[in-house]
Amino acid sequence: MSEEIFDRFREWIDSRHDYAKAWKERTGNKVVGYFCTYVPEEVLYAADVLPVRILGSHEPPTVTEPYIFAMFCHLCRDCLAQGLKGKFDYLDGIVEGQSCLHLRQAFNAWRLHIPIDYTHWIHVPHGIQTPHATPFLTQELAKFKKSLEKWTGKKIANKDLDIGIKVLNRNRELMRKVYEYRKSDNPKITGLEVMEMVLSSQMTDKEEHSKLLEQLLRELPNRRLDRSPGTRLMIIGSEDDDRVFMKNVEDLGATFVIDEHCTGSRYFWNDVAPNEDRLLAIATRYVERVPCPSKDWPEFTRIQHAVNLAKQFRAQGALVIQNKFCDPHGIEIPPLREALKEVEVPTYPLEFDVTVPWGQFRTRVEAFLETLTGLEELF
Amino acid sequence: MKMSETKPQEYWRWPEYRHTVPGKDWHNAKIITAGVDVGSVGSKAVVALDGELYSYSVMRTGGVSEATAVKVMNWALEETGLKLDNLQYVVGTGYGRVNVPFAKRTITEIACHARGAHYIYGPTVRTVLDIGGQDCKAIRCDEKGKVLSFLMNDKCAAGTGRGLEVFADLIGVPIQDLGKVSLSVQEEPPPVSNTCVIFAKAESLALLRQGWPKEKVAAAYHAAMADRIVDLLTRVGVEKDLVTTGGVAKNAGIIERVERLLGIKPLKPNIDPILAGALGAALFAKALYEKEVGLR
Amino acid sequence: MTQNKEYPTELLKCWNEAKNLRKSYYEDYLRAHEKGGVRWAGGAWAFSSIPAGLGEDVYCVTGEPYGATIAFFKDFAARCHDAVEAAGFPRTLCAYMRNYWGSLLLDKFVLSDGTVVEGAPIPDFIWQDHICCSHGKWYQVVKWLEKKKGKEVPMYCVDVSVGYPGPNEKVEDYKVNYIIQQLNDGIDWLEKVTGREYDDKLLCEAVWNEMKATSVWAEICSLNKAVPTPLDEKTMYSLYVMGTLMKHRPECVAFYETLRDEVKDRVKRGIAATPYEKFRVITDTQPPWGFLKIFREMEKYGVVSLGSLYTFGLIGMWEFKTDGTWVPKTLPKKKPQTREEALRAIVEWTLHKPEWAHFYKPELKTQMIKNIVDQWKVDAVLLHYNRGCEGLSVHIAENRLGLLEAGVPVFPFEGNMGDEREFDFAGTMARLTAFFESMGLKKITE
Amino acid sequence: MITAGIDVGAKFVKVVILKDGKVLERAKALVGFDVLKSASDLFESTIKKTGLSRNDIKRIAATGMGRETVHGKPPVNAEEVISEVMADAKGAFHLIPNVKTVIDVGAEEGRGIKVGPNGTVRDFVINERCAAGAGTFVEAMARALEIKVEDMGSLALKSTQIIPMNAQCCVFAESEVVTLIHSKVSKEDISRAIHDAIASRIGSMVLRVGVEKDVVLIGGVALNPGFLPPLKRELNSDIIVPEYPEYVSALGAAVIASEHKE
Repeated sequence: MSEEIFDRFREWIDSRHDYAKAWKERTGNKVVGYFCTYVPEEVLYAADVLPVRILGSHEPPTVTEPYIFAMFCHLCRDCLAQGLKGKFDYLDGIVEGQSCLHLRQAFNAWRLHIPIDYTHWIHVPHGIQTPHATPFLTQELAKFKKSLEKWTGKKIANKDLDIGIKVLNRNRELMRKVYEYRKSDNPKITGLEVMEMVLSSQMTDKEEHSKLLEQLLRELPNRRLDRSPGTRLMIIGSEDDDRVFMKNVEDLGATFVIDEHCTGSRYFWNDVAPNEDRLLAIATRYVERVPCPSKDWPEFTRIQHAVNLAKQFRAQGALVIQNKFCDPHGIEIPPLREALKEVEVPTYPLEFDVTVPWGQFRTRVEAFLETLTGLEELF
Repeated sequence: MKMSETKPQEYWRWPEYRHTVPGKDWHNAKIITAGVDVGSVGSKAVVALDGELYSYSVMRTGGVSEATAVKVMNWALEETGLKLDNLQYVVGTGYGRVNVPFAKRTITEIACHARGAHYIYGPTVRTVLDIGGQDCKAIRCDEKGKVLSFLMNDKCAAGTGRGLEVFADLIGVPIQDLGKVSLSVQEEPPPVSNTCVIFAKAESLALLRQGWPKEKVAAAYHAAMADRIVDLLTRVGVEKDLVTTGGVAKNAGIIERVERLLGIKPLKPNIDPILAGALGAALFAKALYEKEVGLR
Repeated sequence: MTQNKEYPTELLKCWNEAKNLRKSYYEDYLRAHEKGGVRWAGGAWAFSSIPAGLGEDVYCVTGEPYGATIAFFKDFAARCHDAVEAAGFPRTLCAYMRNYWGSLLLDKFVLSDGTVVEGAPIPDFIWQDHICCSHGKWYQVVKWLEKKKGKEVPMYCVDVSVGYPGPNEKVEDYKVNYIIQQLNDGIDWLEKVTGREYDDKLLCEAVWNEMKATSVWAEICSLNKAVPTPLDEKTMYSLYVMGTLMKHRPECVAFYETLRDEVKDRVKRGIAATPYEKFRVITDTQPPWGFLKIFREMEKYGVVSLGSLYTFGLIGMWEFKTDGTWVPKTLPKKKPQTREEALRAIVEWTLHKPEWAHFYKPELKTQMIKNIVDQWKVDAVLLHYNRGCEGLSVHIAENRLGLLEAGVPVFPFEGNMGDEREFDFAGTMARLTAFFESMGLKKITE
Repeated sequence: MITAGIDVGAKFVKVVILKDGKVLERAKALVGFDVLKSASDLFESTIKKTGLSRNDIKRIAATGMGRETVHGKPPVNAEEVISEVMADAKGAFHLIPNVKTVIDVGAEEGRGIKVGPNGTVRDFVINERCAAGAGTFVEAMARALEIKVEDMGSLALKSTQIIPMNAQCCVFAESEVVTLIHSKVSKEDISRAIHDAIASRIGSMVLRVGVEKDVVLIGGVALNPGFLPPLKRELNSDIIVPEYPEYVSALGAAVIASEHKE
């Protein structure tokens, strides 16, 4: 039953730490935490290392005050707080792929103040729209590979990289297939369920996760949700794992049918295309993937992508989430909203902080929905 | 905390009231509906006869909003001989809209304020400014009173009812006189910080300590609040006619300054603008009732 | 209060020259087209010596100094912020960037003396580089805003986010080459968008100028080791800015050489920046530009700020000697002769920019600050937790911890370089006074 | 030797008269619009109680945000002014010689102080603007909850559930509180959420200077029973609240005055 599958996804998220510890027990292999989705998990899988994404708890990150100035986003402070509180004490290493200025502070504070066996920083280039980014990243990946080999003692051969690529691509392909079921008039999955699917894939062994996805794909065709879909919404943001918000919005008579953020479709939308030079193949994927705005210049390619998604999944409106202090995403809000307006997708902006004041947001979201549902056509 | 052990007078406490429009008899009405607006600071109830304002009441929202909803509704019905069951359809709105037990459905204060403003001021309304207990709303609407776009600003209580309450206590002027007092200065002083009610309060206190007269401090405070409100309005885009709703709409000190900054004169209300939300809800109630019984 | 040593002070002789240089800089940009010249816009960290190869009549306005100039004129800055917020941008973004966009949205241009000119000049092209989250995005939005006005402004942005080598290590080749390749493409691009032929000789000149200017500025900063310090930070703000505007121009080199000689002479004659120097501090990151009076307040306690890693290292180029001391970067043996030499030289030079280290390793910045504290005989560090600049505030809390660990007294204060709404002058002074008292200082003058 | 300390705060003015290290008299009054008058009146009524005159008092030190108003101005005629930070450290040290960390939470301001030998200041942190107004916040909330400010603390202790709230900006927190009211969360739980929020804000600030025992909590808020438990949790440390915590700044000023060398 698909219900049980979704329950499993939820369990995996809620007991992410127990899962990772058990995995270590079972396999005797190392677990590495990463902050940004620009970390090439393919290489970690090739080294028999389990990558898990470090995310926050949505509780005020009191303990980070000495290490990160409060003008930086709650995500980076919340992530670090988890480390300082020892929630990730099972990690053997942390790896970060260069993206924004915020997350790197969580990485460096972790490196400096939390005992950890292995740390590695990958200079994922920002100039992804230049032709020179891919060869540069290939070099960086070669360095990463070497340092992993030194650390794990395992020589990473092409066949290992092929396995890493295969595992990641399969998981991505399956999740994209699930997304297809959001296109129908009465989507067979809610936005909350989808969020839990993607989040759990960032916290578990992808092969295990993919098995579950395949089962889900067998179940979905016969699934009917006994809820009226209401308004078809898109959610756009940076990192966004606020499940309570998703549920609350969908309870107001709406369904999220598509998303554009890095705990959603942005994480898995692109595959690694095969190439004799495996590292080049992987580098190409991360340079050409749906970008984080911090790397997306001079052209707004991510905005174009978001517009296409909105059309493909027939969103009637979009909520634009701004994680307070996230400059790269904040800078793009006006161009993004304008672009969506041009294809007749109305938007409403919401600023997220560590705790989301639902009372305030409920009024905004409800009022936004009222403008979309034609309640006022009564007059 | 120790700090309020001596409060000679509660300057912030504004009067509660109710009223029945004279010369109307609900027995002749075809459709009797009501709207209840449970706000963060004030709660209002309106009874409408065939979509016309009949009776209303305004009181503070208490610690338990459900009880307040019942209280404010009953008070509006008082003296009219109406009973709760005479109401054919009730709509709840405002922060506490989900806590109106006898309401058939809820509609946000955004839609309700636009609707109410449309009733109070007529079809020329294009921009509605609602200054409520703890948030400001700037709403753009069309000639039918339909919401086109809106912005809310509630992360900061400055320029809102709650902010004014804090300020009334601070300078020791009854809240309903604040606006007048702030306008009694010869020349406008520079505004205090407009970013935050806490800063504004701290700065106002400092000014009092420097020996500024109350009027001048009040002027500086109101000027800052007007700045904030105008920022919000320009973000949503102001189009004539501009009107104001909500309790603070009665504060001339803010409204006249907003007018000066924008160069647009808000229309003067002929009905208490604090009722806009509840009134809009009552009008939605009528429409929804007609839909329900197949009248439209 | 008694026995407070009073040092002789003097105005800088080259003060007016500095003023005029700044004035003409903005006016040249404004009038570039009247003279048939080319004008471009970009950041203060952009490789400004590259467009110089397009001719002698190429003028630019760099965004950060322009944003700071706006911040200095609070009323105009406030209108800029309102305009940007009205356009739907968050108020938490880089304050320079918001000031700059605001001036475009208001379609007004501010000169160094505060004169507001109607009509913000439209650049012929944008030439930028990217290391902090906002650099590339800043001008991407400029391009977008101009486009809404119907003007297509071509943009080229060089990614320099390849990391920072250790104090004495050289950058790996693949990193240097990544940037050289971008610059090579950039030169072709410049020829295309301007239709001009590119002159490698001019490039070599500009590159050499930039290397000299940035090294001489470091020499000038080194002179502040003297007690009393010949220059205070408030004065330096008006001097280092030349390097942020036109580090590749001969005028800049010439000015810095004159300045260096004058400051040397001040040291020789024991001329001080401020009459009372009881307590030497440095700050860090950009100051709240609308509130430079904070330095005057400090002087009342006999406190002088003799600089910061920011004023020393934003454009000044330094290196660590083997004995660990921090000294002006030595120029290569010979001036570059070809495009290849020039590009490699400027890239290797620039990648050692002190203000780039902390983007990757807070320890390196702490180490540099510690070096200044020791060699410049500094008593305490005032860290400006700058809400207006993610780029320079990144990791700043780590720097505080590092300095405290090294036994350096630190006073952190929150503010914003370009948005006065986020700086609380009274509150900050109250806290700063408490800090001075805890350091055993008392007010000397009113 | 007799000295005095006067603390001219945002909301209250406090006077402490000290004789050879013992407190002869202490008193406080609300600050009116005329600060000098409020301070002068309180000072005179207080020395009257001790039967002393101004000349019997060797030296007076003023502290608090309004300290300059009484500096060299009769009748108080304070000889010196000192910052709250110095006064807090010295006052706490006078009462609890083992103090290493002082936390002072008042109406508008919160402070964390690392105390050195003999009550000197090693490092300190004061809330920046955006974390200001704990007092204002609690007052406004008490009003929204329709309860007395002084009842809030005891109410919070009766709470049964934890609600995380972001109180970096207390105004922001205020609208979260109103939401809680409307979603029928009990007053007890809301009161607790409010105290937890302030405690986490103050706690995170104090962590900047580090927490070393003995930790001493002073200032008006120290009298609020609802604030102590969450603060202990935040800092995970015991916290000592001295008798008359709101007078510690004034006491510190008096002590510093007594230590003055000609």
